[in-house]
Amino acid sequence: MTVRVGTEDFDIGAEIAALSAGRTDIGAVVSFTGLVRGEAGATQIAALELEHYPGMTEAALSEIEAEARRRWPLQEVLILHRVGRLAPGARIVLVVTASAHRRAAFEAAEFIMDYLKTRAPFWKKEATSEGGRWVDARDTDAAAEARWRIE
Amino acid sequence: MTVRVGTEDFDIGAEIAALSAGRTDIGAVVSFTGLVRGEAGATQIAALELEHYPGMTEAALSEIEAEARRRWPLQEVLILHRVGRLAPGARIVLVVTASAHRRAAFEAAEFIMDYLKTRAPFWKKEATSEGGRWVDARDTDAAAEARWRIE
Amino acid sequence: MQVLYFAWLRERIGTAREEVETQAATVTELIEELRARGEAHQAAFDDLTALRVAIDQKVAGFDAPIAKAREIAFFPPMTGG
Amino acid sequence: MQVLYFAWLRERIGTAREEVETQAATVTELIEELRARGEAHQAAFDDLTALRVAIDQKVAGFDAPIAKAREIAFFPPMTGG
Repeated sequence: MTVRVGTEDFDIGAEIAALSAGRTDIGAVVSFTGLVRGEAGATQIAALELEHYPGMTEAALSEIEAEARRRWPLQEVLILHRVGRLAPGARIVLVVTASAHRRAAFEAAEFIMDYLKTRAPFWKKEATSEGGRWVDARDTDAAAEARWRIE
Repeated sequence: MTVRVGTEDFDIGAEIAALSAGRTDIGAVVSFTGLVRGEAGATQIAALELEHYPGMTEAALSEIEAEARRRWPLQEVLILHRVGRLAPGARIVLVVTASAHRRAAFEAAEFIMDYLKTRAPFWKKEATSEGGRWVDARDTDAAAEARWRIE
Repeated sequence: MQVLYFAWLRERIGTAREEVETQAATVTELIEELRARGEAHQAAFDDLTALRVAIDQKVAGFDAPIAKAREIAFFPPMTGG
Repeated sequence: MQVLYFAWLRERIGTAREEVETQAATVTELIEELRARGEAHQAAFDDLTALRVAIDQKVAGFDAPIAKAREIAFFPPMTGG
């Protein structure tokens, strides 16, 4: 279980290297990095404020990791999420999955991101020249999560 | 077009940072890293020898990148592939895709890997205690490529 | 019990956390009591379809029992990642 | 034209590249001529289902015309990544 939430930036290459160091049973590593975009529609974003629910956040991310491990044969999983004020271009989230084969690593990383978007208690507020604006949840994120439901 | 083939190792974090530096239109970066595994079935692998077809390799990878860009809205694409002798645990291949949204980045990275496996002229030979052994193409790779066919 | 608010709910109510003495059996009953606390609470709980609730840090339904709960949190749909 | 061999095909034939003077119209005809070069060539081209061909660095079929080709490459299915 490797889940971290905090204000600090992360080094993608160092995280991937640490996770696969000294191992020869990993054939595929997939990483997803989310970045702050500078525009939302026609509006310029000065910064993104990320709020979360300490305690529940870590529990929710750990449960998402556990569910991914139940569904795919994964050697390693890493989920890092930043909170606080982030400028456009800044890294927000890193998900890394490692498996013997690429399909499991790809699917698990996409699954974790889809679940994280709708199940981990983070909220984004955009700081713009017209003031702050809470980001609305997107229907496409709910649809993305629904793809993974097991009938 | 960023395609590189050579014997040198690469730094995943540095490659991703270079590709997104100073940009605020990228919301999602997906990376795939392929590593040399130490075992093939019950056999220990001492090293992997990677041979390729200089000239055709770069053309094939560039065509795969172009096809990915036709199918998904991608801000950046990077394909690095090593050749020569690689020890277990070593990095073989890096694919990075950057897009405004995560679905395009995930799908494009998986597409590029599936096409690379069956369309880029690389051949692997495993060095084992019983001598060298050329790796056979896998039916699962052909099936993975077939998923992306447009009817 | 502790009642927590996040995101615009926190801003609208003006606090991140309040101690509540209640005999409410369900989340819905608790919301009725909270709405009686004043205009800010009433506005915040105006549209329940825009809200989610967690009981002791687990997402729950509005009809969930809360008799043994120590911490109830209200927030809009999550927007992380 | 230049004929190139890769992977086990290169090892079996014993060279990575050879200059070939030919009037062959298709890849299949060229293979027949190459097989006549000796035992190593014959063994290498024994099972065509195990082989792939590229004409001027583009994958092609065995019935493809080669009259204007400068470089023909033979190799097993690719195994990169």
